[in-house]
Amino acid sequence: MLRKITLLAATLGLLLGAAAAPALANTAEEPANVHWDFEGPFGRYGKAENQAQLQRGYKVYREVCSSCHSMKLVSFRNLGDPGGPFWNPKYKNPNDNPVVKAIAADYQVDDIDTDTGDTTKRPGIPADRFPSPFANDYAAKASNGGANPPDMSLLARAREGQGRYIFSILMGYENPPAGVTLNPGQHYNKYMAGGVIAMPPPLKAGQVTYDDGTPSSLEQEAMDVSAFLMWAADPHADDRKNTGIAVLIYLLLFSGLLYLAYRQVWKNESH
Amino acid sequence: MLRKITLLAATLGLLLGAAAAPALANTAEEPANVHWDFEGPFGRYGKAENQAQLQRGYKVYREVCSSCHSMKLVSFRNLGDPGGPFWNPKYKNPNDNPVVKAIAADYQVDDIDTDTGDTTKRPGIPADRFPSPFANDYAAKASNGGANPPDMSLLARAREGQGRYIFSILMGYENPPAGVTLNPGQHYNKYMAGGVIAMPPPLKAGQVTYDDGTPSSLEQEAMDVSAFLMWAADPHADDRKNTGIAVLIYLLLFSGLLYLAYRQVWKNESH
Amino acid sequence: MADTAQETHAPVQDDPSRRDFIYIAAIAAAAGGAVATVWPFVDQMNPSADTLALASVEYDLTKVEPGQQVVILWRKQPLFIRNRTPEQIAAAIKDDNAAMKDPQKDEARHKPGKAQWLILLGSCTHLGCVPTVGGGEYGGWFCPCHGSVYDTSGRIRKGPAPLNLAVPEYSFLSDTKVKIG
Amino acid sequence: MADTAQETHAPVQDDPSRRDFIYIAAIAAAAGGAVATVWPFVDQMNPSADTLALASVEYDLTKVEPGQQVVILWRKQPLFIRNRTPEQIAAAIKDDNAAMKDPQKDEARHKPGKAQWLILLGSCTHLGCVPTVGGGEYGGWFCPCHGSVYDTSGRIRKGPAPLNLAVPEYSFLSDTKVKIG
Amino acid sequence: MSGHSTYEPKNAFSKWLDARLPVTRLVWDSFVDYPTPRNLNYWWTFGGILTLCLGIQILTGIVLAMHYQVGGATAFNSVEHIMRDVRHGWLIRNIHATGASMFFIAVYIHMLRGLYYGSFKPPREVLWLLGCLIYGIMMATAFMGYVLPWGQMSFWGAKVITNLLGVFPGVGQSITTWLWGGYGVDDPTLNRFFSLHYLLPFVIAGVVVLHIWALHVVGQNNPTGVDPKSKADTLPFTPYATAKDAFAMSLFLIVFAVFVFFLPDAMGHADNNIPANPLQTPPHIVPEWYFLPFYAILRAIPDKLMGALAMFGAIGCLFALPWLDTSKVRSMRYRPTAKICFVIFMVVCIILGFCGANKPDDQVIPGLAGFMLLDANANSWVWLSRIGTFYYFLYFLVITPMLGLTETPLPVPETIASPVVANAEKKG
Amino acid sequence: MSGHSTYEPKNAFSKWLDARLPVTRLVWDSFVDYPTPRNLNYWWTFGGILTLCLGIQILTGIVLAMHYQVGGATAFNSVEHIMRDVRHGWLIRNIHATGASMFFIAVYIHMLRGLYYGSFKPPREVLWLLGCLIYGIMMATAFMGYVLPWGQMSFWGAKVITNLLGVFPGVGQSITTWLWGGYGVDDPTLNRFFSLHYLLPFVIAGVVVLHIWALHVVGQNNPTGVDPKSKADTLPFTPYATAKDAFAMSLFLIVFAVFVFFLPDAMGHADNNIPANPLQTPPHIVPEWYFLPFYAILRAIPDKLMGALAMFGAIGCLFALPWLDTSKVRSMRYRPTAKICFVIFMVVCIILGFCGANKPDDQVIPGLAGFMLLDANANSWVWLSRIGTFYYFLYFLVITPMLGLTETPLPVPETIASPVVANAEKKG
Ligand code: HEC
Ligand code: HEC
Ligand code: HEM
Ligand code: HEM
Ligand code: HEM
Ligand code: HEM
Ligand code: FES
Ligand code: FES
Repeated sequence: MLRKITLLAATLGLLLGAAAAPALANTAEEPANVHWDFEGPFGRYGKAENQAQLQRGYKVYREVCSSCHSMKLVSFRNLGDPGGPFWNPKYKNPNDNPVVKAIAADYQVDDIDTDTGDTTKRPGIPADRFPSPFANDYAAKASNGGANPPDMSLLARAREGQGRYIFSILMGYENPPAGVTLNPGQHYNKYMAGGVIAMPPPLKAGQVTYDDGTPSSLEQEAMDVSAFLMWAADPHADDRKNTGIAVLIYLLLFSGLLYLAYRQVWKNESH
Repeated sequence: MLRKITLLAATLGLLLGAAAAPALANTAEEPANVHWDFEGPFGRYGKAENQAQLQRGYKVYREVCSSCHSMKLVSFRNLGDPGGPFWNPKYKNPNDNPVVKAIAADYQVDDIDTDTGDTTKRPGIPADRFPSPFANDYAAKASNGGANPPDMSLLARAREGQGRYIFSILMGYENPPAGVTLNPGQHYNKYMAGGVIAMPPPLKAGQVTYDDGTPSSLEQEAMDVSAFLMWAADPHADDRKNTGIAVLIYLLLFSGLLYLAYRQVWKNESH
Repeated sequence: MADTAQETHAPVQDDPSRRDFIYIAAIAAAAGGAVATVWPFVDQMNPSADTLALASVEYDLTKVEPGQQVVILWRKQPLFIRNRTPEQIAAAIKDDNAAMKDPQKDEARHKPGKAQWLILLGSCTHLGCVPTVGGGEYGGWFCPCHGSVYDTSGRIRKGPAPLNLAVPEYSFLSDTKVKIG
Repeated sequence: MADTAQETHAPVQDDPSRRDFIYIAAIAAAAGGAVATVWPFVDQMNPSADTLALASVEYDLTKVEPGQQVVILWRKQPLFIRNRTPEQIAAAIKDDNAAMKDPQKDEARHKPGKAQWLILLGSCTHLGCVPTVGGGEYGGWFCPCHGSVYDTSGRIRKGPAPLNLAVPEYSFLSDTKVKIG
Repeated sequence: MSGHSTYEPKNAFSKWLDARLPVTRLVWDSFVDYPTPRNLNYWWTFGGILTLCLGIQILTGIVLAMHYQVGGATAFNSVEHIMRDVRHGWLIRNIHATGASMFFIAVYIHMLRGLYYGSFKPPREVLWLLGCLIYGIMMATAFMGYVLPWGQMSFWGAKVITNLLGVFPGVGQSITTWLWGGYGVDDPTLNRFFSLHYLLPFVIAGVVVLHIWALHVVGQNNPTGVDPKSKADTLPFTPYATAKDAFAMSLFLIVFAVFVFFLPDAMGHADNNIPANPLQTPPHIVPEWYFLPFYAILRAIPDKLMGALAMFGAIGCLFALPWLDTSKVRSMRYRPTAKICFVIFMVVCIILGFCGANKPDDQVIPGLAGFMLLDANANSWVWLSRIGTFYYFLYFLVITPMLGLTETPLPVPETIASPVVANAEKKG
Repeated sequence: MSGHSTYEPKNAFSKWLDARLPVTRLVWDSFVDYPTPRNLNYWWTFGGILTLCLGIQILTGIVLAMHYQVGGATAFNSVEHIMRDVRHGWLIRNIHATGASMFFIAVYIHMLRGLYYGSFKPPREVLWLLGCLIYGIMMATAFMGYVLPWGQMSFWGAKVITNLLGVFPGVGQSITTWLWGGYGVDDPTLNRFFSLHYLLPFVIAGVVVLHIWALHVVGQNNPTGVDPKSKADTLPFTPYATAKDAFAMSLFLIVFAVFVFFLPDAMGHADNNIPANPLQTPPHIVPEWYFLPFYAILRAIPDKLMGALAMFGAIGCLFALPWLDTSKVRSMRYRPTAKICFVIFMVVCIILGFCGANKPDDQVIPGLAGFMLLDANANSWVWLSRIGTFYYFLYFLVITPMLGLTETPLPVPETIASPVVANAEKKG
């Protein structure tokens, strides 16, 4: 009996949940319903074509986004981690990965001259984190009409809709509908809560020339950079899913065994 | 019987301790045996002449020591705390104390312009900490022939001998004895472990003109600045001793009562 | 057994009043000591000296242009310093006698003769969100959390908040300088 | 009671081998799972990725003048890079066959043809203090903690330390650049 | 504890130990030989599951604390350090964060079990009260834990909830200042929450010991609500209950693993991936899901003080329950009307949860215009939560006491064994 | 526990509670009615004092953790923040830091009491082993606590002690890397030590519960070492032991207060007021005073591995003691030779403490030239510590087993009451 009651309650709950979900969203349009191959329990960043996408996405980030958005929590070495854009099984230690080393050396990072105590710059090493484009939040605001471009390390997980939201924002610039007046420096974006965004449309078709020859349509660029940011926000996803599958297989088998043992114990007991 | 044994052991221990104490010291001369009125269970920084000494000591610190030594853990407001050099019962809140405010405003502290994000300087407020003379330890070393002038916030408690050690160092400059060769930038000080110190003699008689007319002999200056540094390292000493006396009085009375209660309980029990 | 034990070992000759006095005194002293001991452990959670030192700030009003609002951090909470336009002041005075949850005249919310300067705690009196300036139908503030609406005097006009935006303790040090807290 | 209980409720018809197999399998699986679960909890204490990333450094030797020693942080431990003078090298070679706690030839302690470059972990092999350069009667290092004395090859010559100063893994990337670790 | 011990040390060592520290005897009496009603169903496995949950939280918590750095400037980054750089750090944090939700799922089932089968009724009042106490401390622990990563939801959730203590007229402001250690949620608040978050689970563990002690004094309830009368009614804890509990735990772990490995963000809130910022209010502040029903009750009442009192009162009802229920029959299995009221109660709690998750003024049924009722539209979440709140209190304060006096229960079996045997006969 | 309970609930509420959760009964049986030998002297008050110490440490520790910020860059400053800015912070930190020393003073007295009166002998072996376990965890706790302020002595003490684990050939390096979470003592080390320092006191509290349980199973020893035979030998715990313990605690608190308020730096080391610096070794690294005897044993032996083994062995002797002592008589009161050996042992421990505090090669008697003996001057601390170490092990491994077999004890009284009564007659 209790079983039935619970079922009932659960169903009711689910129905209500479905009804309630839209009410939870804000007034903006729902993010576009796009998908990436690395999503879901069986998708992996490490798959060859997904890695290629991450590499393209990194290029978009490097050439476009990184001039405004920081990515403070990510280190150069992460690019060469398993599942990362430049993972190379030849370099188990990502710090030895020549691509990663070259990327790092291309950046100048802050340092202190130990002889004089003065601040200096030196070329980056894989252990360094991505340097930020602005010295601090105030400088960032001052350079962006008062709006602070959010840090990108976790951006894909810091918005409902995750990567789909980023993709949508990049694709969502439109002329403002009647009745919406924009101040200078403001833009209309139908996916942004309230419709007004301070970021000028960052991407246009052909903005980035891909090394692998993929044609750089706006949509392609948006998909790629969103993919890269999803990885940056969740770099251990592949490891997590692999472990998860192993754990679930184990638990299912183990539960089976325990069920048999349980039956065995209770075999001759009524209950 | 056990009582006697323990007494014996304790006495032995003490004797040994006395024997061992000199062995614990390093090869340098023991700090001079000077004393301050605020020391001991009944001495207080808050006493008028001790406060005057702290004020003189602060002046020495400000005019001499602070050009090399930082005092990072002390805030300007601390100067106006009870027991501090500029405590004034009229200003229960040290942040309102005009002397403290003037001292703070005399320093320039680092800040960030919230409009541009650039680093700027602004006059200090009582809540600020004392700014350091050097940007970092490397700069401090570079300006002091490789030796880092130690931070003074806790210096008096960070050396065996406490204030007496600081006083002794200031008084201990001498011509090096035969056999000791000094490199450039090194000085001979008989209280320093090893005899060699990188700090040039910081004080000489008359270096500081005291506002209260006290003649500024070298010894007077050394006593005053050491007093100030002892206070800086232990600013709650007055409060601590006051509370301690109250607690001890309470505990003695309480123990007496408990002893009576204990006697009462055991009155008719042999043991 | 204890009862019997106590009887067995009960003190034979004893002055009950002296005995009781000692016990009561000891217990009273223990209780007093315990209370005195508890105090520092409770009080340590109160704001520490460095927090208190930032309890008041001085601000130079020349940085706020008419019609603008500046948000500064005061006691780590947002503080609104708003330079009101004559129209905003007029709108606030006009409503002085309207029905309100927490009725207050506009003149009670600024220093005498300084009607253009409104200094308020930027914390919604409902549950503490930061209201956005210029929002809501009164042109005052709108709280994005649960929709409280404040007028140009910072008084609560609609929504769940029970009280007007709080006016902190402050005083003018000069015509262009205020000390808050 | 349990024994009796177990008897009372003992399964009546049962295939003992099947029963035992299930129990053994279940317990074995539980044990296996437990071990696999313990591993991440133990391994989490090993150095994290950011610590490992700093496990190797590159250093430009032109910064060290002859006769000088530079101390750099490597794996957050002091590392000695010493540019030895010919006399110091000679002194070290001279003692190659002296009685030592941890006998080693000088040539085993530097890269071939790079006798002037001695790269050592600046951590006394006794209990880890940082020896001071030039101290002790061999002009090598002297440990201030418990008085170990090392020669100009970093070999232990006196005092409680059991081993020579450790030579880290390193290689010359060029004539003036080494990679340590 | 109940009855005398049946432990008989078998070898010389256990005899030696038993004479000095009878731990083996205690374990034997409590977890081997302990008689359990033979008819316990799977709802009775949640006590063991909860113990597992507590163990998991404590173990992963200790590990997280080995890498977590408290402080406004460091907390967020150190959690990300755990997620990115610490070996298996992502795993351990996911377990801990998901584990808190799983813990509450289990505790709610455990509590509803108690409500349904009347496990709070004499002689189990103390057992129930200790449970309620655990539940209270659990909420405090989880609330403070959620503050630790110092994201936007951590900060603003803490601000909204701690402001509740400011409602008390007069002393409210001093209480919040004291709790915060400043004039708002800030570094000192985070720091003390960390210390307490580390402390409270051990307090919970202590109360759980008392909880289980109390259980072993009065004995377990069972689906019939009838006290065991003879040996035929019970089975020894080991192997019977042990085997069932182990199987149930394993199933529970499967659900747990699905969330940890494949839905790690499901129980969290996206905004908590943004570092705390006292100057920017997130558009929609919601507490963790397990607090939502109470949050809805809080907001259902327009007056702030009354709202807070209603919320605390809703929890207070649980404590008062043993004295509110007047029924002679324990299990609702034999109380058809009570059963219906109970099901409605469960549904109401879920509805209240949704009310807590939505903005009060939003429409419940999208598109339906509704009409103004007093201060809000009738088709708004605030009105729905008012109805829910009404039923919630009605259930505890009116239905439960009245029904016990008026309802005619179905016939209750004489002994536990009788329906069980009947069952077995039906099956076999 | 021993014997059946005599608790009789007096009023309706206590009867009600007793039937549901007999805590009052447990407290009554353990701390009110519990029979204690009537001849316990003040050395028996230290168990209670230790419980007080543990409570003080836990309470002040929780408070410190509310303000302490773990992290190489923050730890030192946050401790200074406690000392300077937190209300009563200086008081609470002084209590905690001094409290650790007081705790060890009390535990050493408690242990020496056990050694002298043979409290480790049957049937109290488990009680003693649990005590040794507590002592071990206490040392770990205090060691990690001392690291937390992250001063020079914190850092270098941690480095020297953790390096001890590196002595094991082959695996040593992996063990230290694992323990450090890096290639040296560093932020990760500090962070995990903090987590463990918070955890271990609760583990101690758990073992103390077992310790007291074991005590109540076998009953207390007493200065005569004779088992209580009749009721005349014992008195109820309350009020007799309670009153004595309370008075002793109060005296202990006086000593405690003198250190907290007037000698706060006496137990510490000046160098710990300098922030940790991995590049600058303090001229003289010494552990906290309570470790000094073991540190001396460590350094007495020239071989590193053997030194470490000797040190751990010195603690191991304590664990083995119940099986090393062969004497039939418990209390040394009746063993004149053993008494002398014991006094020498105490003195040796103190001497070893001084050896640990001094540099091995310094002269013990200043000015006396001495002569070279093997690898060091005979007038050096290292040789003194060798003599001490020799006697330490001699005492446990030779004297204790041999003396029990060879010594003729003085006549032991028949019952506890007999000498007590004799005493009272003498007095009265
Ligand atoms: C010219 C500077 C600039 C560049 C280049 C730029 N952004 Fe932005 N971005 C901003 C600013 C400013 C904001 C803050 C907008 C706001 O708060 O209204 C922002 C916000 C965003 C947001 C968050 C919107 C929200 O929900 O808060 C996303 C997503 C985003 N940027 C993606 C990107 C991507 C992807 C790129 C590169 C392809 C990029 N941006 C390049 C300035 C820039
Ligand atoms: C010219 C810069 C300079 C000035 C001015 C100066 N010091 Fe120093 N001080 C140093 C340096 C450099 C050291 C480090 C010495 C060393 O390590 O050999 C030092 C070290 C010290 C020491 C610590 C010695 C030890 O045990 O390590 C004390 C005490 C001290 N100074 C006191 C003072 C006082 C008091 C004043 C002001 C009256 C003062 N100093 C002014 C440069 C200075
Ligand atoms: C950490 C949280 C908790 C743990 C570990 C725990 C543990 C247990 C265990 C092991 C049992 C026996 C097995 C069972 O009946 O499931 C039990 C029974 C019980 N628990 Fe809890 N419990 C917890 C929280 C609670 C709470 C929050 C309540 C109620 C508010 C509660 C009320 C009860 C009651 C009434 C019983 C008796 C059940 C019966 O015999 O019918 N418990 N608990
Ligand atoms: C009753 C048991 C516990 C519950 C319900 C609980 C709950 C939580 C929750 C909800 C969080 C936030 C997780 C997140 O979103 O990241 C958290 C974080 C944390 N908890 Fe616990 N916790 C428990 C026990 C413990 C214990 C015993 C410790 C320490 C020994 C601990 C240490 C931490 C730490 C360090 C964090 C911050 C890291 C993080 O956010 O992942 N927890 N806890
Ligand atoms: C936190 C530390 C400890 C606490 C709180 C504690 C507590 C107690 C208490 C309350 C007693 C009974 C009263 C007394 O005889 O003083 C006791 C007895 C005893 N303790 Fe401990 N103890 C601690 C540590 C130790 C240690 C480290 C040892 C030995 C290594 C030890 C060995 C004993 C023994 C042998 C007895 C029985 C004494 C007798 O009856 O003669 N204890 N302890
Ligand atoms: C067995 C009980 C304990 C002992 C023997 C002990 C010992 C110590 C010692 C020796 C220190 C260094 C004090 C100093 O020099 O500043 C310390 C510091 C500390 N302890 Fe404990 N402790 C105990 C319990 C605890 C507990 C239960 C906590 C937390 C709940 C705690 C938290 C701390 C903290 C935060 C510090 C760093 C602050 C400071 O250095 O003053 N301790 N402890
Ligand atoms: S917090 Fe502003 S309306 Fe709720
Ligand atoms: S650490 Fe160098 S001699 Fe002991």
